[in-house]
Amino acid sequence: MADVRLLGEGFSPPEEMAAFTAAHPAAGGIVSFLGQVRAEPGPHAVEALELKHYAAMTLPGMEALAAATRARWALDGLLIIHRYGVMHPGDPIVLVAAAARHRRDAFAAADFAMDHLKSQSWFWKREKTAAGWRWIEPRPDDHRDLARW
Amino acid sequence: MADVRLLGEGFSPPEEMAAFTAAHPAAGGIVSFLGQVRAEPGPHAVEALELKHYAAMTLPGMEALAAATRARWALDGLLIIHRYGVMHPGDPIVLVAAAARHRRDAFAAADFAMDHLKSQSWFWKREKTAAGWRWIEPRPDDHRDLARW
Amino acid sequence: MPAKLVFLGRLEDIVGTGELAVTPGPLEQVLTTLDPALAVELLGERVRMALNGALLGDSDAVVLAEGDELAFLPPVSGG
Amino acid sequence: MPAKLVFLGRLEDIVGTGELAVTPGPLEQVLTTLDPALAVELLGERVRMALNGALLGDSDAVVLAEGDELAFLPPVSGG
Repeated sequence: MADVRLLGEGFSPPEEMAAFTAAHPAAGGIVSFLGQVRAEPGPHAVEALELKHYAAMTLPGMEALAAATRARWALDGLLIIHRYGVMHPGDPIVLVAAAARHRRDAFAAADFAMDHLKSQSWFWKREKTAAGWRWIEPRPDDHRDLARW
Repeated sequence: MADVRLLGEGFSPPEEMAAFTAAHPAAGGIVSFLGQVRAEPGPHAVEALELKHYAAMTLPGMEALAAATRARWALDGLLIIHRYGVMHPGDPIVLVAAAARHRRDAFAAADFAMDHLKSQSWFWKREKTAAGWRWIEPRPDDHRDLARW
Repeated sequence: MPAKLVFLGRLEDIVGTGELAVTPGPLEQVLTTLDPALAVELLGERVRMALNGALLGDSDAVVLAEGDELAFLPPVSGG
Repeated sequence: MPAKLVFLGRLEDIVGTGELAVTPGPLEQVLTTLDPALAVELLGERVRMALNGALLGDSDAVVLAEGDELAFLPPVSGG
């Protein structure tokens, strides 16, 4: 089964990874992606980031993505955790982990899930810099990434 | 710089990931691969696994691989930890992590490093099952994986 | 019982609220009760709509019943 | 001072030891002091050689000097 969570509070990626690894002892390989709020100096530094979700669609969409990912690759387990709300530099935003017997499956599944979370999941992001809050539009890269699958 | 270690003792992947993540606050994304000794029931279950290395070449080879990986993708940081010695089911064997500004770079770098660790690094593996110790030959898959780069 | 419009992402800032109770009826009629500039924004080609959590096709004619929830979804930008 | 042969992976099991001190000289001559079946194994096409940590090409003529370390490397199987 997949473990899919939409969280309004912070979480600890190392603790989640330790629990996920312990839950899948038969998996030879585990690939993870952790996305965090960048901590950068300078005038364009992001002071805060907010992700909005839509209760009627966001978590159901994540669960459908998890099911599609599991159907496409032979996985022992899949973890998808995504934050919403206001986050600060260094805070984790998203953690995806795929456990599989074969390394190639784990890499592809995590990569696939991230591409779709980035560009097809129901999240809206705004960033706060010294210039104030600004909504982030999708990047052309995100759509290019998606076209790979 | 890359953090490359060849270890004769066990290590904690979650602790290593926590330290690596904390060391790269400007990275938006961190991809990791953890390989562990499979814990499986049944008559073919692996009771122990031993990895032998060659002091004159194994760590230098890992360092060269790290340099090649860093030269090929724009990374904030790269971690490569590989065990040698006798391991048991559930023990971590290898941990690779790549921190990058862009997700795609982190995925490709971790994937590339793993393919080369698997099939081009100076390690020799034998497994102990109920039938005794047996040397493991490289799998055709490993060479196919390498041909992708 | 009214229907509800939900505005996501930047649309919430433009409308000034995340939700709006409206009188049920055909969408065209519902939108006439809003600021015309806002209605144009909501019907922009990059804004998708979902009725009670289900995404609508571009050509679906929308008639809101009592208790319906119609969401306006600008382009997403997650993770 | 002798030279040293190093046997990795399954070769260590076949030889029965991981290292062997040998009298320096051309490799052909060194190998005549070993069991002939073992010498054939060491020169197998899938076994590579490294002199003092540097991989040798297939056609390199090897002459061991005092203190040299020649490693016999069967196909690797890491991670």
